[in-house]
Amino acid sequence: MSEAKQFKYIGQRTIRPDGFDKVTGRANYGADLALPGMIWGKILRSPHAHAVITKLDTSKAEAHPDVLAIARFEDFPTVNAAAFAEGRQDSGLVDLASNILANKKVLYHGHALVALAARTEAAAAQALQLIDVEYEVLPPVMSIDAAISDDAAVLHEDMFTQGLAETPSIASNIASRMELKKGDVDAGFAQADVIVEREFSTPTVHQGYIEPHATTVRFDENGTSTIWCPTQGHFDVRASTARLLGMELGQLKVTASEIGGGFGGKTTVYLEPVAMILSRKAGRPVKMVMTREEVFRASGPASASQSRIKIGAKNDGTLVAMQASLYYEAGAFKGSPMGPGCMTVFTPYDVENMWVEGFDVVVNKAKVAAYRAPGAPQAEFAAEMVMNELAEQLAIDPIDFRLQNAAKEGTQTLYGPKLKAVGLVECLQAAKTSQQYQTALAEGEGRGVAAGFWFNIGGQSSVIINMNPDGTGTILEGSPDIGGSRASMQMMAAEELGIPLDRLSPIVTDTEHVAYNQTTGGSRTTFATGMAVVEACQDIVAQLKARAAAMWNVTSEQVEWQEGSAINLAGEDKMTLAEVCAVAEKTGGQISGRGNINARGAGPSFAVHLCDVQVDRDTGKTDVVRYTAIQDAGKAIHPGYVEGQYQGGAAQGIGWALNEEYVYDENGVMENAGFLDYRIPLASDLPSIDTIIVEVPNSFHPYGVRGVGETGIVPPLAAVGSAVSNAIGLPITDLPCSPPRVLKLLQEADQ
Amino acid sequence: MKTHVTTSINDETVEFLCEPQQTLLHVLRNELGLTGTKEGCGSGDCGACSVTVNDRLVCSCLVLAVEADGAKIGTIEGVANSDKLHVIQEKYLEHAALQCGICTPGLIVSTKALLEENPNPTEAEARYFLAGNLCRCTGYDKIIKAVMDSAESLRQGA
Amino acid sequence: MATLILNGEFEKLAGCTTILITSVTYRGFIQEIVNQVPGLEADRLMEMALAIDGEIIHEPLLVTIPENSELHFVLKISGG
Amino acid sequence: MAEMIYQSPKSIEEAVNLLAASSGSVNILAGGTDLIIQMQASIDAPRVIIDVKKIAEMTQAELTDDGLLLGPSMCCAELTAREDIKALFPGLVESAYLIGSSQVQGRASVGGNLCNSSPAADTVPALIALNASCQILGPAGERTVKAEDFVTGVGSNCLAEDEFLRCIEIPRPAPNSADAYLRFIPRTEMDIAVAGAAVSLTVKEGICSSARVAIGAVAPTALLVPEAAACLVGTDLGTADLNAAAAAATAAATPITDRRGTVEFRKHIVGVLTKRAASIAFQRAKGN
Repeated sequence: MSEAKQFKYIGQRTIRPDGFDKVTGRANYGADLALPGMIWGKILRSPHAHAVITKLDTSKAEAHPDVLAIARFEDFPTVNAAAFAEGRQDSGLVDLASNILANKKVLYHGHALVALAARTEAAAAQALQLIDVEYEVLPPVMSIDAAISDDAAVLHEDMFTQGLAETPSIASNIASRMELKKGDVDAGFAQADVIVEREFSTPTVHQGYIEPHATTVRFDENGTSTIWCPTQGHFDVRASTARLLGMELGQLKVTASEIGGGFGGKTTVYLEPVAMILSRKAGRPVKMVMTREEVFRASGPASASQSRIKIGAKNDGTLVAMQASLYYEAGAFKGSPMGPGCMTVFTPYDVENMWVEGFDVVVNKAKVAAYRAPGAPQAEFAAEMVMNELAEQLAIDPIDFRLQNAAKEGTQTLYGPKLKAVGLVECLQAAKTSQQYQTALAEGEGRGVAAGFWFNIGGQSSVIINMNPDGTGTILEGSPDIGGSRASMQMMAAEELGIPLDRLSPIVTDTEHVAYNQTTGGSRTTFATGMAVVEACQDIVAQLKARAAAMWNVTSEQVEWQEGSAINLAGEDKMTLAEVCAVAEKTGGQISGRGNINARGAGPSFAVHLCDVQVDRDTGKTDVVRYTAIQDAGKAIHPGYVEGQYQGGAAQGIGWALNEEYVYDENGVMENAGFLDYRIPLASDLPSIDTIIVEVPNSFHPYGVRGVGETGIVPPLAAVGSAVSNAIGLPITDLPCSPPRVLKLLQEADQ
Repeated sequence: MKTHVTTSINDETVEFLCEPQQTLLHVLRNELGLTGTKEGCGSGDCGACSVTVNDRLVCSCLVLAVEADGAKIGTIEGVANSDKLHVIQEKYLEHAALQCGICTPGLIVSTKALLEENPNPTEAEARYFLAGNLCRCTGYDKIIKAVMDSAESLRQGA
Repeated sequence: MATLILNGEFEKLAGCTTILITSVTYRGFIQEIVNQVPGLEADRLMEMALAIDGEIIHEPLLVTIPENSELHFVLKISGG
Repeated sequence: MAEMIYQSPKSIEEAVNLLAASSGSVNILAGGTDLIIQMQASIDAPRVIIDVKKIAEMTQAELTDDGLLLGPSMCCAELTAREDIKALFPGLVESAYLIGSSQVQGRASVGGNLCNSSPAADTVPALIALNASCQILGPAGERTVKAEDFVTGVGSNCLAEDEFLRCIEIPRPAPNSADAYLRFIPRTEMDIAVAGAAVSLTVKEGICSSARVAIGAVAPTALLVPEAAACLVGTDLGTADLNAAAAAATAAATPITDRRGTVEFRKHIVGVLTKRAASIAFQRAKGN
């Protein structure tokens, strides 16, 4: 297993294979492709948060000399209103279609209504003004409280709460309810010496990837239609587009461009199917690029949440009961990450009695999309804030308190299985001995500690490795690389084959050159696609041995593969990989390896973050002065990019905790749809974020890898929130801890 | 009416026609095919479109293309000397200072401008100078390490 | 013999927290549950991932269920 | 889209004539950091753009015995690099340094900041505190307007359609004088001021002998607040004096609630900033 073995490349800080193109500006991203004869598509969006479309007349726009095509909801052949009415369509597909081109009703400000394509970008923008729309404006439902109140306007007349003992007969804005329990919480709380119960809220936030959504498509009547776009999953872009347009998968090729950040936000479609309709009608390639404002208003932000947490402990620090009610905003269509929220909220703790309920609530905001460990940050923020308050009341060090109750191998999780070997205890111990935790706080500073959990997933990955006669090889993978995963694929393959890194080129290929790959998400790529790469390499090694055996006229069993060479156990002979490839022609043709898997055994990962802040009591402004992110990687293939995931998750979490939030006016219009007023952290806002990589191997992976991409965004909300609370000596319950909110707390406390 | 513009881009004379309201970013990307300069916001808030105009760092989304007439433009495509990377580019790679890479061209152009103006910046000076270059992937730590390391190498005449 | 542990909604529908399973195939396993607990529908069960002794399997159709193993239905996770 | 014409005069005279000749929608282009965003946003862009950056005087700054003659279109990056100007007017240079990013400072100018006439403009309170005046040129000739009278409302100023800002004059401060500007933003950079305060004062034998206080982003225009200055003059800026000045600034503020801050928050913050800016200016004037 990885502990024992000495590696040549695994664990080294190699130069990423795609690096040269990225530092020279040669790498091509979503908006960088232009096709001959290309025209420009633009979208008309709703000026209302909630309204019925009473008139939609595009005739004037169609008459514009430069306009070549118009697209609206009715243009989705497989999802037309009639089928919708007869309920023949699965609601997921209808919701997807209705989100990218509104069907009868607009459900959020910025909701796409109709698209058109014109000869120039300017003409397209101009022609949008010619579209005549009339609305019957309805009251916007902008919060969970408003959505679940009895007199709330209902977004979907056909939505009846799922997950109740019996499904209600009256439509509501609550899409579903979920409940998980183990033991008996009431009995648990009865044993408690101390109980803390509080309500929390978190705002709507955005992933904030720097590259706006963009696509260039070409519909081909007789051949293969093509889509170029930045996505975390081009196979799923193909599937969605094909279903919405009634195409066969084989008629559609999707190429994943380089992707300028995703974080979960580029796991669905907004532009691609619409552009395909326009291209089909116009008979020309169509390019569409969202403005930054469109990205904020009409892509998929992360759920706002409200929660109530109750935790009980004995005086000796033993937790006896944990209870949570979690409400998540789904946006305009059902499907918030309420489920994972319920499943993760208390997972860091080994406690007998737990009870959790969750609600998926629709509101007049953009339909949410995944955002790094979707659902977990909101829930674990609330739980960890209460944990720290309990530690304070019990006068126990917050790390010791967590160590005393930490989940470990064999812990029965609330969501089902018992945990295998996990690294929470190791992370807590590393936190305790970290330089930051040993550093005394200065006057006016506060410190916060928080733990975090995320599952990580496996799933389908397909890899082909083609060897060349000179012993070089090409790794064809289908997992879009959002953080440097090509480097880890190259390293794992070089390790398996025993040849130098630069002999292998990893390529994220289009949907035609490898079989289906699940979307890059759930921290699955280095784990699952890495396993597929290892399998493909083992396939190649078997062939290499057979070819060498053929040359030596011995059986494969008499050949061993050592450090990139075939060794003849029957004699002294040795052939390098290059030498075997050179004679492939003589020994049965060229050599390719294949690894098509559905990976199981993803390793859950835990993280612990430490945050020190300084709060200006006159203005309520918080500065993060020290920060340490500690997380179990299982095995870090490329430590530099593993640290990068920890630091990036921490930075996004700090933004979520301090300044990021969607600000809406009374009509449900987002007022800060730009990077000027949606304030993501700047270089000058952050200290250097220290990292500690803990390695408790995942026994299901050949190198012990766990996913590392998502867990790092889970602890920061409570680490920062608790640090601010500690600095001002007041409880924090609502994010973000923006200056006006913190100042208000201080002023109220003074009175 | 289109205007004829003669300018210098990465020390090569370039001529183009543009509408007076077109931005330099638009012309670089859509007319001249220099797509290394990225667009993240179109309002000067993200720095992905950073270029130099007469050796001064600017956002090309906030410059009219017609203003380039007679000026000297520097873009990411001009930072490396053909296939020989600039020290700053090498340091970004060594320090794993990029993940998705969309902000990287702008950051490298800005880092170059910083170090030409201030060869020995403190970490705080570097962080403030680069505050206009948003990166959502890295948390900036490795970027700043790459910048400080680049400064060091350049001072030693690397 | 393996043990299926039910939670949340399934527990409510079944009215019990554990079901003993004798079959070794996934298909047989599902059939066995439906036979024992009419409240649980095969389609609903087969939408879920299956955890066998802590290993979460999203597509369990072809698994063999080990003797004395502990089984849980788990919501399929996608992630960001 | 309306046909647009771009002009780049090489001399003041040429600019005056072009401006007089082009009736209707015309804009002076300085740094363009506000104008170009507005142009991209609006379907009906201005018909004539007059770029004044190619006129030498417009982008130069000269220190004379009387003070500073600042070319309105000199970019902030160039201004903040001028140690001689920084030594005399540290607060003004601070305010220019706070405008946007390094990239924006490579384009944005003090004159552009004035003429864009945003209530939150950072350099305007600094100019007012320094008793600056604006030389305005038009077909009718030249006139001079005090900085505090230049901006007349949100996005509006005293320039006639055929006039433009030709020069900003800042009188040389008396000995033992200094200024300071502070603004509040949620992050460390890049944001628009939620509130701002500039203080310019002179010290004689450890006592503040004269002062000007100006506040920004808390009213339709930046305000000169004599009441706040009065609290400082004749004092050594003790806690009580500073609190009085803060209270006067808070009282003078008539802000709005928007996505950047509430009325209550802005009124409180402008007081805090006034206090802090006054202390900094005082220390500077005393030479420590």
